[in-house]
Amino acid sequence: MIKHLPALLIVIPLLVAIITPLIGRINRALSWYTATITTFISFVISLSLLKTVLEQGRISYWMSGWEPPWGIEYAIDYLNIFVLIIISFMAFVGAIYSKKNIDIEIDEEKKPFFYSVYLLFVTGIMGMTVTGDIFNIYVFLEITSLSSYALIALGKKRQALLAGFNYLIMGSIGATFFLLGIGYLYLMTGTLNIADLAVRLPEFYHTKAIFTAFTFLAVGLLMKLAVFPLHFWMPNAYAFAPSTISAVMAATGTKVAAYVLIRVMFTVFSLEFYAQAPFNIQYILLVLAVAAILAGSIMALAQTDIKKMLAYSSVGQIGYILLGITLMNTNGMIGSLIHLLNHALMKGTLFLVVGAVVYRTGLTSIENFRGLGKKMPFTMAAFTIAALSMTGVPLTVGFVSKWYLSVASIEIGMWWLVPIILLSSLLTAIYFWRIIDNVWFKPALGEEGLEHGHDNHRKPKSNDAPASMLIPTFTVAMLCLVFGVFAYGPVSLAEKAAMILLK
Amino acid sequence: MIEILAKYNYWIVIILLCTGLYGIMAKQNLIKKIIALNVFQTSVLLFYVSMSKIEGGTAPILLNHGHGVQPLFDNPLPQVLMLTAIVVGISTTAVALSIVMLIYRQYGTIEEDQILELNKHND
Amino acid sequence: MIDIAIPLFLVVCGIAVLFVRGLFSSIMIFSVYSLVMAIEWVRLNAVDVAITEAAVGAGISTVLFIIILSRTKYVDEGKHMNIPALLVSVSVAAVLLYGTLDLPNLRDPNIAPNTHVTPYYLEHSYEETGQLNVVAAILASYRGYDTLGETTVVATAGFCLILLLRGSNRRQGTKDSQKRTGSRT
Amino acid sequence: MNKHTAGGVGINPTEKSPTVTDQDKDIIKKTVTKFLLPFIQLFGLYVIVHGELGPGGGFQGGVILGVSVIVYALVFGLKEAQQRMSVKTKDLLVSSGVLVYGGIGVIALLFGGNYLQYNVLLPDPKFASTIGIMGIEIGVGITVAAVMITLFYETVRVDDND
Amino acid sequence: MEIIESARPVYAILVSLLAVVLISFSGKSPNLREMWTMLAALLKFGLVVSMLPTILAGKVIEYHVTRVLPGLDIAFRVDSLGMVLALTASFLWIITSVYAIGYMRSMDEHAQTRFFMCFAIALSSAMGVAFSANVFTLFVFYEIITVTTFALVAHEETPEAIKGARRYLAYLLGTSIFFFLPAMFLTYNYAGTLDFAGQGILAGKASYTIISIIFVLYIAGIAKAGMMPFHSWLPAAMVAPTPVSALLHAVAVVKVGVFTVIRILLFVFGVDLLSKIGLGTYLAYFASFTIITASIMALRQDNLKLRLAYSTISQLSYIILAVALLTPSGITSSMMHITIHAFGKITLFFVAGAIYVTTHKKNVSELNGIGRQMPFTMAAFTIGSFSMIAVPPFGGFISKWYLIMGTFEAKLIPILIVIVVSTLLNAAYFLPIVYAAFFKQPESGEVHGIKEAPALMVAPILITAAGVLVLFFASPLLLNLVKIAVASALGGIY
Repeated sequence: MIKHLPALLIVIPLLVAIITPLIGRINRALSWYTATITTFISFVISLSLLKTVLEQGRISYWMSGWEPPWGIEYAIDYLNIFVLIIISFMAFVGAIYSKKNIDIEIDEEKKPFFYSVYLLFVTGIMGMTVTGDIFNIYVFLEITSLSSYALIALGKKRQALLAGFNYLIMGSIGATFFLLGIGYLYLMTGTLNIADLAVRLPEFYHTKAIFTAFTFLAVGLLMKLAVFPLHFWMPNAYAFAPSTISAVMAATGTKVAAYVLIRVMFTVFSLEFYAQAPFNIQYILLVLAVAAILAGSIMALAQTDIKKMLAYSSVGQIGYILLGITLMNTNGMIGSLIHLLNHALMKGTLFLVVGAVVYRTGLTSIENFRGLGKKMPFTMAAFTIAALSMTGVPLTVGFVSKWYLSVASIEIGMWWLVPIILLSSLLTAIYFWRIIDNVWFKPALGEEGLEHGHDNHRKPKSNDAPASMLIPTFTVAMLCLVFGVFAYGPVSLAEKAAMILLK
Repeated sequence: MIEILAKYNYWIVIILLCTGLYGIMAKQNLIKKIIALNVFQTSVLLFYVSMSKIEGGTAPILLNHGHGVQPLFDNPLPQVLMLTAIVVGISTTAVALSIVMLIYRQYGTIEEDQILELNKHND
Repeated sequence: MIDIAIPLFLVVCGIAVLFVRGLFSSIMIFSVYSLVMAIEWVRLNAVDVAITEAAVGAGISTVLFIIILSRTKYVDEGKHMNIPALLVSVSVAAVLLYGTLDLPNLRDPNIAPNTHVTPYYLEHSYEETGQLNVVAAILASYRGYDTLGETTVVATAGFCLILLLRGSNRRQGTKDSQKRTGSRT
Repeated sequence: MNKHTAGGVGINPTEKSPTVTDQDKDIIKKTVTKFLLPFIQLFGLYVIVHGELGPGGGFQGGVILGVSVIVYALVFGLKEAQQRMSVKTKDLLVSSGVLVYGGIGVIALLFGGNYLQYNVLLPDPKFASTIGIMGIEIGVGITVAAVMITLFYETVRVDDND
Repeated sequence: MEIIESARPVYAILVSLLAVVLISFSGKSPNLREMWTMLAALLKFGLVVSMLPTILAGKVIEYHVTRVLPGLDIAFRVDSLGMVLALTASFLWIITSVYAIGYMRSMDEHAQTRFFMCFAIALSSAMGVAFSANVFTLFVFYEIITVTTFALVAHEETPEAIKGARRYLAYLLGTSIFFFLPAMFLTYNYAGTLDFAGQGILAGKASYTIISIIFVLYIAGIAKAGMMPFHSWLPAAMVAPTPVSALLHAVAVVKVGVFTVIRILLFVFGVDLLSKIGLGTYLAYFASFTIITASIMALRQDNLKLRLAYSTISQLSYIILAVALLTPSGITSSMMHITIHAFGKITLFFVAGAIYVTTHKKNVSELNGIGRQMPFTMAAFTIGSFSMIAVPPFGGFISKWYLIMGTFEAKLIPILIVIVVSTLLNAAYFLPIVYAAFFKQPESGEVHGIKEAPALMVAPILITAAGVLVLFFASPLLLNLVKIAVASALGGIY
């Protein structure tokens, strides 16, 4: 069975997702256990695959037993195992966390279907990650997208509906562009297998058709990735979705989109393509990345709702990921990959914390965070750690990625990127500091006579989130520190991935 | 004739695609947006299906398999891909429409500008 | 000639769908559009796809649209040009046209899709899968995994519908007249 | 809630108090439907399994099967339809279709093949493939039909709450 | 130079972190909580002192904790320079803790648990800075100090406290992110390492222009050293409770700042390199400007703590000026002044706090005749001021003596004038306070007779004041330690 782990990785959550509503019919509470155990199994399988990849290199699994390029291949190398570990872990964390969170955000009788769709979402993102066939990416992308549209629209406030709808529109446009790009590639090369494409594509690099193909693939993915200025679906989607979903989507959804972008840019296409392209693609993407970094940070500053602020901050962070990709050198790629990990951990933590706050107070305005340090000390400690990591403080994982990005910028002579990275770090520090300030150094709203939306009977005593929320949140926050101090592990894996990609 | 047909469907695809795209962005009515999205998606389907056709080819069904010379077959692969894509399209439409229904239920309208207006009031 | 006329009619329908006044006529024209699309695909020998499109586009979608339409109220919108949207569409068109310039000719038996990968299917599908319809062979076997994904997409859509629509918390009482701002429960 | 804004087209899922002539029409409608439905369904099944030879397959057949139930619901009313095909059964079918598909893949694993590798299922690979493909087409058909019904049940059902 | 592998510096850092945990769990029982603080302070001092013989024997203690990235290590290295700071900080933590307990209890302050926790973390980090083996480790601890002391500055949670704390944070974090971090980054980029080395690591690795840029970035980035124009966080931080001000202005923050400057100048750039480019001279003049300007501004302050704050700014620049001379005496002076100024200034702040606790007076103009009411306290104040002015036989004289020798060695006569002028200014803003306290009549209605602050506060004041005296007479002990550092910085010439 070890040989079949790549297939089982996807098939197990898929089939469990399908039967979850049936399990839920026996007992609704069972669906949570099902989802948690399944995501845990996926995580364990990912770890086992990591071991195999480290020992043997690239894994290739032939679906239906057909040899690629005729059949669909599952190809796992350093790059996607890296992403896979992140997303399967975060999906697992999200599943544990959802137990209490869902109690207040989803109707009781819908729980089995919620977990079913949640598992389908997880299946989709993992499927996109491990597949070696570009059309198969599209199929799993749609599984992911469909489930995420519904999950977002589930949010309690009615704005969630429009947010879900807009995401659906943007997601569909993005996916269709991606499909169009695949069509161009197929028309020129006749194959859909990524490895085969990589072999057959170089002779067409100079053609206008391939350039167009690249454009549509890239634009489609940039939409999914919510790169500025294609980000506008994201803030509302993250702001109004149920907290678990905001956290899991922020931690995994954009990561996978970034992964596919890297895969397309450096495996399907190669560095040679960018040298031959009629436009300077690197420059264009670089401008986008820098704009995203700055705009995201500035817009985050202007927000009064924490979830929106985090969403805009994601726009900026995605800019970093894109920046690393765009620099097209090893250190940049390492920076980008580490930032994937980093952003998954810290943004995951932050959204999980917000979910816990919503669970306790029901509010998401930044004002509402006043005095929470006394009420929810551990949750807020996790928040503070993640915020520090966002800022890029040394010994957090946020520092590692920014360090690599800076090194890479200098390496290719773009020293001016360093001040930009710094400026955005500073802005990040400012908008997080507002909250940390509220959390630790200001009395709670009710105690100041401002009664706005505050339950007076709630004592300012320690009333931290329930353990099923607190433990996952705190664990992820701690990982921000662990990987900040022992960055060597992920960095060496990312380095191997980068070496292969940029060969 | 063949010279025209060689590129003709590309142009049709482009026109349809851009009409759809314009509709998605410009229309305020959510249902119209979805219809436009469908036009947009089907244009890509047309693109794929167009490339499956070969001049003088027949549908890829091996009726006289093993009996003498095989006829020239059209390319089945794009057709297969598009079967999947159509299904994806209708699934998306179904989810989209159900969200629209809920939106109507909550806001009493399916015009985007009015919804945004209501959101502003209620925030 | 008909190969030129049908796509042209398609374009006419496509544009009319969006610019005709009234949603119902729009949906009807969309139904026609789907049918014409199916006919075009029959012309292109893609019978499976055509049947599916006819069932989906002209059938299910139309019914769905009408169901939804009957549940909602349509306010006729003014016809004003949306310039940014137009610019975006035109620029997308420009990129596409640019890319089309050196795309291989359609209907050419020697282009890459017809010389790589596909010949293998045409030659081996019967021996390897026992299927005479190569489309079915690819669909269910060579790319069977995609089809599993496709089925999952359908099931996902089903679950999403249930998740969104089923349940007691979305009753009439929660319209915008409702006092509690933005909260649905 | 005005159901007839869209040019008078509306689905009538719920029974209205029919006049006498309406009832006569209803009887004709119902009889014809009752007579036709088995054929439609048979045709649906045929399309599902005969994809091997001509156009057609699980998806198209599934749509036809689904439509047959929808037609039944249109003619006899939602409640009647849900007695024949209950929501629970339908939910079960949505799941079971994919389960059949995925299950065949898993069985292939147990037989020592790769996932979804049908030709290991039986000694004769060609026949095994045919059986496997038929199996998955049935799976697709079940799910598609069930989701079609879901589409109808759920969109119309919500309206009942008004 | 003999290197000894030992985790003792790590223990010295960890001991107060452990105390943080214990403090956080014993918030309900103040006595237990403060026992942990005292225990940690004593233990830490003991650990530091236990390393002293090794260092005095000319050896170095090293400990490598972990490698974050290639080139970025968390590693510790105890040498004589670090020892100077560590000894000063850990000793004064004991004293400050006693004082803080007295102060916080008399003022009945809120959130005392948080206060003592942050205090302990700040001290841990100060040790971390002192024992850092490379720029990265130093930077990390430097930042931790900023963040934890923010909580201390904002302690009162009044609007003005928050405002002051914000400015404090903005200056310190802003400069370190914008200048220090890029400087470190460039250093790594050109030198390929961040480990401190006796002769610097940048020599020959980059052009003079780039080295100058890095130099400017470092100097601008270390705002904790209080150089103008990034000095105004210091007066802003005066909203903090007095023990914090004492800690900030004598031990943890500002001394870490100047220590970092010395560390970077001597062990990243190296004396030779700086002399070759002539950057030291520029820095010396720049520091002179701060010395004079800050002294003049101090003259104009009526608020006692603010006056002390500007005095601090001026005194810190003495240290920078001294090291910028790049001569043996100059460097000696700078290192000694770290300790000497620490004792002097902490005394003065303690006094300011004691006056506030007893009489609730904050301003210089209200202090007429206070010497009669609080004779011990004001005697200590006098000692502290004299040390600031550099009157023998107080510690301040020693460091200024070496400074003057340093200017002769460097042949920078204008600097000498600066020193003279600033000494006069020092006298001008300290002596009137002493005069008023002892010789002016208190305003009518004032309490007569002796009414000192609580013993827990007076005792520390007397101890530090005595320390100022001791430092003069026992200066050879300190000198021995400093000599080793100077020798390693100058390659054994001294």
